[in-house]
Order: sequence, then structure tokens, then C-alpha cells
Amino acid sequence: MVCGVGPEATGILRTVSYAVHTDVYEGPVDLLLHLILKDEVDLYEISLSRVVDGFLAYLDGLASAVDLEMTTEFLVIAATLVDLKARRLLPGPVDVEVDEELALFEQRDLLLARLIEAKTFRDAGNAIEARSQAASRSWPRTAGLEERFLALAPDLLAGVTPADIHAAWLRVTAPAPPPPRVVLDHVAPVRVSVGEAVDDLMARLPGAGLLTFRALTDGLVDRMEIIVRFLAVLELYKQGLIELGQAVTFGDLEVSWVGEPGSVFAGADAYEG
Amino acid sequence: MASEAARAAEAILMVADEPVEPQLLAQLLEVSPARVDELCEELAAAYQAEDRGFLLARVAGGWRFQSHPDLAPYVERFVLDGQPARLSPAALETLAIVAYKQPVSRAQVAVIRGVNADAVMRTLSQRGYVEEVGRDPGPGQAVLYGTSRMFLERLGMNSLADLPPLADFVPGADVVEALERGLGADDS
Amino acid sequence: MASEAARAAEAILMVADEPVEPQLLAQLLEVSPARVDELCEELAAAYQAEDRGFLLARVAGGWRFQSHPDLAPYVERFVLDGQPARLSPAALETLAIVAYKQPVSRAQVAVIRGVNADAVMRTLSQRGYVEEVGRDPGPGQAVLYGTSRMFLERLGMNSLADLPPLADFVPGADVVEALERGLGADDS
Repeated sequence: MVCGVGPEATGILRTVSYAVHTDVYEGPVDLLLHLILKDEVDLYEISLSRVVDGFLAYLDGLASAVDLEMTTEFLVIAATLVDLKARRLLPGPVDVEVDEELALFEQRDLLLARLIEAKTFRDAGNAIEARSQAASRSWPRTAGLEERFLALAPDLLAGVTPADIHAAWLRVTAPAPPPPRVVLDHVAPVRVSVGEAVDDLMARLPGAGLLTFRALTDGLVDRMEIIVRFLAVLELYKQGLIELGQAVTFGDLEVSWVGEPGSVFAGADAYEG
Repeated sequence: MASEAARAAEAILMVADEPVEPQLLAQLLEVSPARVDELCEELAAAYQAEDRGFLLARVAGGWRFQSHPDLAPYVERFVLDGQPARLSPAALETLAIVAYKQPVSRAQVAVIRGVNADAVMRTLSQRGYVEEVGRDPGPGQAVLYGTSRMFLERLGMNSLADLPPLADFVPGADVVEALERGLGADDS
Repeated sequence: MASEAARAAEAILMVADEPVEPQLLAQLLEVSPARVDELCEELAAAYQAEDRGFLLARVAGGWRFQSHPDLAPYVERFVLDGQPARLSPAALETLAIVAYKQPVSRAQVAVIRGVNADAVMRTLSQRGYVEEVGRDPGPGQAVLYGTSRMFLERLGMNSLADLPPLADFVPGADVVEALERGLGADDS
């Protein structure tokens, strides 16, 4: 099934040009978030890892001309999706202490607050746009002084010498501080796909029993690599090959292998290549 | 018979190429700034009553003549410069953050947006909407940004106080509920 | 109720920087040039009857708003007291860009300066220091600016060749070194 794009979604369509192609959904990634929030697409049904892998492949294909704005938009949305999905997949607060439950609420409230803040400024930005559109229907008078007054106007070039003009030119063309580099370190060097991360986990976990997520991401400094690793963990959890636990709120996420010996990852074919 | 001060205000505003502050007009007309605002408001009301094709508006802290928005289709054809290109949604969101949180550093903007804001901030300052307004006194002395006079002019606002309160944009209960559902808060 | 054509004429004349020819107005308003003159004469009479501080005058073959001669003393005070007496650093830099890069469009100036240059360019051209020298042959046909004869006179120059040449700029030792490294000069 492929979700239709309703007319109310067209405003979102212009924001992100990267499109998601999965079995359940095809369209811009921003719209995906919108639909999930409206409960029109089931989060469980979306393979986030395919979304991320697809995006990484897309970036590779772009070679040099990467649109930084689009990349960062994608990362925000992907991070929000991962966050949402993690919260749904993690064991619920079944028999946690009241304190821990409160802490969980707090954590959720923090995320909620961020989403509300983001939505607030997005809407405020739209209001600014509307005002600017309305204001742009009036043009200011800029005719300035009539000739008969020009002679009275102080000569703005009084005391200015050709050397001053030269100095001003040098000032304006002085090498600026190096132009901000388009930092893609957090995206481009990630050569590990979710599929590869799944393979790696499948190799390590059965023999290890229980490992913390921290241990599984030991040595990874790149945020994107950690996200990819986290997505791989979620995929294995969906397959019922691992259990996830958290002894203490905000404590380490514990990953334990529960699959039969010799289990294979059912979704593995989705990651070939 | 129109008052000399009102007529002088009309004459000066006709040759000004940017909004003229009431303080300056007051000094030139030898009346109080409050009286200037009163005079200009009377003039603006008269033009409206006479159904003129122009307005007297208070923009960016001063008074200026401008064309009536009704007549945009005619003026558009006359003015050769195209309208400035529209801002992207990301740039608009960033502009809103600067407008409401100013003075604000790029790092602070990045925290709210969740992404690096350098490229967007550069676009906004190149277009003249935001500008450096100071330095953070703390360590690092980060550059602080605010909206420019041109931002007010482009939005046809007299001052930042004309911005609708940010509270107007906080999503309503229905949206918050939907977000909460998305976070699985309805389990409990 | 004022006619749409009369209101449109008011709007266009209000934003025009120079007298607008009746032929052009006629085309924009979709009436005959004779009708334009009639409309403008009616407007001019109305302003006079209302004792406005401005008038609509036929100047140099076109119509324009201007301040009423009665009020010249106020406008003169505005020119003397209300206007900056010297060029701002930003204006000087813009003028330098036009001087060295002419013919140059406003957009090109903005790119070099890194900020919008429209207001500064307007001031410079109103003061007669820069002027239109042509149109970009490319799409959009942007107006190209150059420095004026007045600019040369005020700076005591005979021609642009009297500006200090840009080649006089000697890069520092570090820059030269970096350039040489970049060219592989250190291989030899």
C-alpha cells in the first residue's frame, strides 16, 4: 500500500526534496513525519533503516553538490523518527517504580517540548512570511530630494581621496575568515549501512549473551554511525532476535540475544548491496 | 485650511527616501513628537477618507509615504525590480527564532532548530534581514544576532512590538495531543 | 469615490523616482495619454484645493509628486539637519566596488559586500556619485552602474585611471608562500 498525499500536505511538500521509498510509503520525508503524527502511517510498518540507507546512498550519488539545508532537515526528521520509534519499541513502564515512571514522563515531556518548540517557530516563520507578502504589496516612496535642494545637501565626498576609495576596496575584498566549511563529516564518511550493522550484531550477540548498547557502540564517535547502529538494534528487536531492557531509567540500554542458535535475520535481503 | 505643520510634514515626507522619525520631524516643525504622530495620523486618515492611491504609514520607527496595497497589480508592472526571492521554510523558521529570541547566537539558534544554523544565518544576513547586534559577554564572546531595520521595513512593521505574540503560535491542545500520542504517552 | 485609474496613477507616481511620461502611465492604466493628463490635472487640482504640502507637477515631459514651494524652508532644514553629513563606511565600500568593478549591477555589489546594497546604492545614485551606465545583456537586463563625472570631480581625478591601481596591492609573505605552495613552486 502506498499512502496518498492529501491536499493539506502540499505545504509540507516543498520543504524537503529528498523522497522516501518504502513498501508502505513513498514521498518526502517531512511529510512522513507529518503523517505519523497524524496516525495515518503506522510507525511499525516503516523500515526506518531503509529510509536512512536510502538517504545515505542518495548523498553518495550527489557527489559534491550536497544541499546542506536539506541534509540537516533530514537529520532532524530522522532523529525525531528514531526517537519516536524507540519509545514505541522499548518495553513500556510495566512495573516500574513511581519515581522511574515520573522520570520517563519527564523524558517524554522533554521531547514533546522540543517538538512543540519546533512547531511554534515553524508557524511563527509562516506568519512572518504572510506579513512580508502582505507588506510587499506596498512600495515605499524613495524619490529623494528634488534637484533644487541637492545643492544644499552636504557633499558626502568632502575630504574623501582616491586613496580612501582604494582602502575601502581593500577592506571589502580582504580575505574573510575562511568561509564556513560545509561540514559533512557527520554524514559523508558513514560507509556502514544498517544492513552491515545488523551483520555485525548478528556476529557478536549470539556468543555474548547480554551487552549494553554502550558497549555495542564503543569506539563509535560519529552520531550518524550510532544512529545506524541503533536502527540495527531496533530491526533485530522487531525480528524477536533480541530483548531490550533498561535496569535504571537513563541507565544503559541492555541488549540480550534470545534468538535460536543459527537464527538468520529475516529482513537481511532488504539490505543486500 | 490645513495647518502649516501638517503641510510641512507632507512636504518633508515627499522628499525623504526612508522613514522619517517623529523626533526629527518634531525638531524641524518645532512641535512635540507626540504632536507629529497626531498630525501624521490625521493625514493618514484623510488620505484614506479621500480614497487616495497612497498611504502614510508608520514603518521601522518613522513615517513614510507608500503605495496602497490595492493597487499592487499596477505598481508591479511599473517597478522593474522583481520582488525579492522568497525565503525557504528553514530560513523562515530561523528568522522567527532570531526575531523572537534576539539577541541570539548562532549556537542558540542551532540548539532550537536541532541543526547547524550557519548556512541559513548567512543567507539571512546577506539578504539584510538579520545583522550582528553585539557580542556575548561570556567566554567565547559569540556574535549575537538580531533583526535589522530592513526586516521591519520588509514586514511593514513599526517596531518589534508589532510582531504577534509568540504564544499565538504555540500549537493547540489537539496538536499537542497528537504529538503525545506519537510519543506513546497514551499508554499510561 | 475616486476612480481606479486615478488611484493607480497616484500609486505609481508615489513610488516613481523620476517624472513618469503620460505615454507610460497610459499604457499601465490602459487609458489614453490624453486621459492620463486629464486625470493628473484633476488630482493636482484636488491637492491644491485641499491645501496639501505637496503638488503633482508636470516636469521634463512627465508627472511627478514634489514638495510645495511654500514649504521650501522646512525642506531645506531637513536637508541640512536631517541628512547624514558624510558617507558611512558601508557606503564608501559600496562606492569603491562600483569604482573598481564598473559596470556592475546591484546584485553583483551585494555579492561582493555580502549584504544587501539597495539602500546604499540608491543614496549614491541620488547624490549623483554613481549612475546607470547600461543594462546587462543577459536575462533580467539588470541595470549596470558606474561612477559619474561628479565622482571624478569631487575626488579631484581626471579619469578612473587616477584611482590607485589594484595591482599595487602586494600580498604579505605568508600569502605569497601559500600561493607558491599551491602552485607546486617548492618542488623545484
